[in-house]
Formats: sequence, C-alpha cells, structure tokens
Amino acid sequence: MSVLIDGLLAILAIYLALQSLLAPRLIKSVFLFFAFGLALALAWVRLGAVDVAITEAAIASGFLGVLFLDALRDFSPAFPAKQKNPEAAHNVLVKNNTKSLLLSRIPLGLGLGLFLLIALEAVWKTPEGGGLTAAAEAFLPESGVEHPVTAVLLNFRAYDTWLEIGVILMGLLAIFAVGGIKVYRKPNMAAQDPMLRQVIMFFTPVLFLFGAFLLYFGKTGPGGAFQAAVLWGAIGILLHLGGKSIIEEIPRWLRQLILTVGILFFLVLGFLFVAGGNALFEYPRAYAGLLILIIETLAAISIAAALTAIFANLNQMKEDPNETESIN
Amino acid sequence: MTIHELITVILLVVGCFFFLAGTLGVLRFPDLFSRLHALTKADNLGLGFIAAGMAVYIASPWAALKIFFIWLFTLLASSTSCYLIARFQKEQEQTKNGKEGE
Amino acid sequence: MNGFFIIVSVFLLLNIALGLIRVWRGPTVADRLLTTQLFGTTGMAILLVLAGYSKDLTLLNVAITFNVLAILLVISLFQVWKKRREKANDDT
Amino acid sequence: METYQIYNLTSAVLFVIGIGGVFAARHFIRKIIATIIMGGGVFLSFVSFAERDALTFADPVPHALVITGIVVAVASAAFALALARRIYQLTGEESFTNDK
Repeated sequence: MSVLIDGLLAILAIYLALQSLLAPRLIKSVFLFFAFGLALALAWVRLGAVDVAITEAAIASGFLGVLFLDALRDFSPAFPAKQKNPEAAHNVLVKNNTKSLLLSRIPLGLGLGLFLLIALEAVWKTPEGGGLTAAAEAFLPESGVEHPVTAVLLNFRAYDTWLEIGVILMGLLAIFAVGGIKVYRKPNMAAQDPMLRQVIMFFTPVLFLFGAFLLYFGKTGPGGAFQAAVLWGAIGILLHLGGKSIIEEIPRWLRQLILTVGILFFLVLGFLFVAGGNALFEYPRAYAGLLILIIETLAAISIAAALTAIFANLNQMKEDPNETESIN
Repeated sequence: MTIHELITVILLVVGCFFFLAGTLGVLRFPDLFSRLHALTKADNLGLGFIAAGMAVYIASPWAALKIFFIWLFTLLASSTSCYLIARFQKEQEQTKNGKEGE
Repeated sequence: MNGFFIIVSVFLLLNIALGLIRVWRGPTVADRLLTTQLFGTTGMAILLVLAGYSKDLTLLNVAITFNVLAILLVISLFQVWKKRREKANDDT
Repeated sequence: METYQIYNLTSAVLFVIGIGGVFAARHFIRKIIATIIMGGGVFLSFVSFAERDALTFADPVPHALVITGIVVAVASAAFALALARRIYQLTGEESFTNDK
C-alpha cells in the first residue's frame, strides 16, 4: 500500500529534476528546483531520515533558494533570447542548426543510457553488508547524547563536523576572493512597506527561538548544530533583506572572531585532549554531553555568521549604484 | 473505530475537499487575482482542517501546540506572499509590462 | 486508519502534480510563484499526515522549518521583482 | 517492492539526470542546479542503504555523512554562483563560450 506513495514521490522527483533542467525559462527552472527540494525532503521523511529532511528543508530550499533567486537578478530572464550584443546573438541560431545539435546529442544520449543501466545495476546489486548500526548502537551510551545521528556527527566522527565548518569558512573566503559582484541600489523596502516590516519583526524572534530549540533538541532527537545554524543565519539574511545589514554593522574584529570561534574552539579542545593523552576528540565521558552542547552552540554561531556573510557578499546593496566595491 | 478516529477522518476528508477546490481554482480560473484568491484561501482552510484532524488524532497537547504554530506560520507566509504577488502584478499592469517577456 | 492516511497523502501528492500544469502553462511569472505557494501548503499537509501515519512527532519540526524559511523566499522574490522593474523602467 | 528499493532506483536515475545536465545544460545556473541534482541522487542512495541496514534505528553514519555532504554541496554551490555572476559581470556571457 505504501508503495503507492513512494512510487508517486519517486516519479514526481524524477519529473521535477528533468523539467528543472529542460524548462525554457530560467525562472521556471528555479521554481521547479524548489519543488524538487520539497519532493526530496518528503522522500527523506519516508526513508526515516528526519535529520536529513530538516537539513534539506533549511539549507537546500531555504538558503540555496534565496541565493538562486538573488543570482537571477543578474542574468536576463530569457535565455538565450534577447541578447543585446550581436556577437552573442547567434546563440539563438543554435536551435536551427539541428545537424550539429544531433551530432553532439546522440553520443551524449547513448552514453547516458549506458551509464543509467550501469548505475541501476550497481545500486540494485549492492551487497547487504550490515552497515555500522550495531557499532553505533553499542557505543551510544558512552557518547553523551541520546540521538544516534548527533552522536556520530559530534562524537564518533567529529573530524567531519570540524572540517565542515572549515569548508564553509573556505567557501566564504573564496567568495570574498571572487569579489566584485554587481552592486545594486538599496531598495529600502522596510521603510516602504509596512507589511514586510511587520513580518520581518515577527519572524526574527521566531527563527531565533526555533533555532535554539532545534539545537537543544539535537541531544535527544533530530536536530542539531547545522539546522540551528541555518535558522540563525536566516535571521541575518532576513534583516539584510529588510535593509539592515548586521554583518557590516558589527566591528571587524568581532566579525572575525564570530566567524572563526566554532573551528577554533574545536581545534583547541582537540589539542587539549591530545595533550592529556587521549585521541583527538575523545571526550571525557562525564563531560561529553556538556562539551557537545558547547561545541554545537559555537559551531552554530560560526556557521550562521558565515552563511549571513556569504549572502551579504553576494547580495550587495549600496546607496550609490555606481560604487562597485566588495565588503570584506 | 473510536470517536477520535471518526472525527479525524471527517476533518481530513473536508480538508482534502478544500485542497481539491484550491487546485481546481488555480487550474480553471481565468485571471491571476481570482487564482490567488482560490489558492491562498481554500488551501489554507484545507490545511487548517487537516491540522485540526491530525491534532485530534495525535492527541498530545505539545504536538497540538506545534501543529497550531505550523498553521499560523503558513497563514502568515502565504498571506504575505499573496499580498506581494498581487501588488507586483498590479504594478506590472500599470506599467503595461504584464507579460513575461519583461 | 493507516490505509486512510496513505490515501490522503497520495491524494495531496496528486494535487501537487496537478498544480504543475499551472507552472507549465501559466502566462505570467506571478502565476508560477503562486504554484510554489501551492506546493508549500500542500507539502505541509503531507508532512502533517505522514507524522500521524508514522507516529513520529519530530516530523512536525521539519514542517516548522519549511514554514519559517518560506518567508525568506517570498521576501527575496520581492527583491528580484523590484530589480526587474527598475531594469524595465531604465530600458524604456 | 520495499521502500528502500524504490528510492535506490530513483537515486540512480537522478544521478544520471544530473550528469546529463552538467554536460548538456548551457546556462551557468542550470549547470549548478544539475550538480545539486547529482548530489541529491548520491545522498538518496546513501540514505536508502541506511534504511535497508536498520536495526533498532536506521544506520546513523550515512545520515551524518549526508548532512555533512548537503552543507558542503551548498557551500560549493554558493561559490559557483559567485563565480558565475562574476563572469557575467566581466564578459556578459551566460554560458561557456565554446558551447555555442
């Protein structure tokens, strides 16, 4: 009976993925991509991976969706129509040139078909190996938390989480290095539109409280640092969209401290353990729960600040439209 | 079947009816404003019925509070976006730029 | 009861699939935005029904996360439009 | 047919759609979307294997890896968007020129 819902969800996800690549207009493909994110989140719920569903809902459809929409401001709405410079206008003609199109598409189609068969066989015939469930279950009481996914993320495989904060920081630095994104006139919406101002004022405390709840709830159930971080980062993004860019308003040293506190605390803690004769990230059993909570809070603050800074750097609004400096 | 389950079934069926009405409205209505009206009103009402049904079925005060908040947030978000879409469309029509090839 | 929940969620999924027709046809950009609203509300309802089906209350957290972030999308959409309109006004 | 088998097959199809998109799509944003769809396929296969190997709870290690992976994918997508916008700003191109 439940095959019905799974099959429908699978067909929907495949259809949305295909259409978001094939849709003629960019804005349509971005919207179909949001719907694809929703379908994936439902699929994860069906597979019992509630943590992953929350992360997908928060990051992939919230944060990424905002970034895509923001990028759409740069590009022209229709592609490849209406090119302004005549040099690029023969993009339009490619459609008429079916012979060269066929020549390039047929091998691609054949290759993809073959690859599809190989991939289907690979996932179908993967041997049942038992996985690591038993090991995780055996060591769960020693980890200091009750939820297995949080235990893996912050105790058993804390390296991953630590380096992941580093990856986000690296992404932020790389975006700073790219620099020179187009600067837009400041829309100053908050003053113009009373309804938007009210909505922003209502949602800011809600986002903060729900983020804090998810952070604390990660000990016993699905939730944790990343989900909370995205919700807290959303506060910064919301305020930025409302015309108040908090990342520019706090002093530079404090900004740098907030961005790096998560990764630094992790690092210092790890070296303290090594100095004490333990392995890296081998928490003393009595304090494991408390330490994990502190680490999660600091990591969430860092990630939230990094996400806000990424968005603020991509979505630059200045009073003067001719000024093209990047904030870093 | 207990009385709780009966109430749940009735509420869910009513909710599904409103969802169907909203979708049909989106598909069949002639212009954007009537589609907006169909969607934001009927669908949120349907969600309200489904939320009420699930709150009765789950029957725990904490979950009922959460479900109520889910409904409240959806109402807020969807009324805001309805307002923004309608306002955007109106401004577009005033500048005679309503079609997609803006 | 479980069979009933599955029927309800399949029905709601079919609603989403019907709404896709509007994304495909819908003459203005605003029509397409409308359907994301439809997906959001219907997805919320599916999550609620699944929470009852699997007796897993943590699914409600997923729904709240979707909810509170939906507002972000709406507001940033507004910004895109504003920019587009400025561009259109500059061109004419 | 079990639940995990359906999503397993779906994951293979999604991965192939993503690869096709990376090769065949021309606009930058579509290429980025294609990479994310590819990643979604990989994550889906991870999570469905976790469901298959479940004892009292589903295998937590793939779940944790997928959460890490989603965040990394988003960070790289943000960087790719920044690059694409920079290229557009400098050259006015919306796709790689040799794709014409």
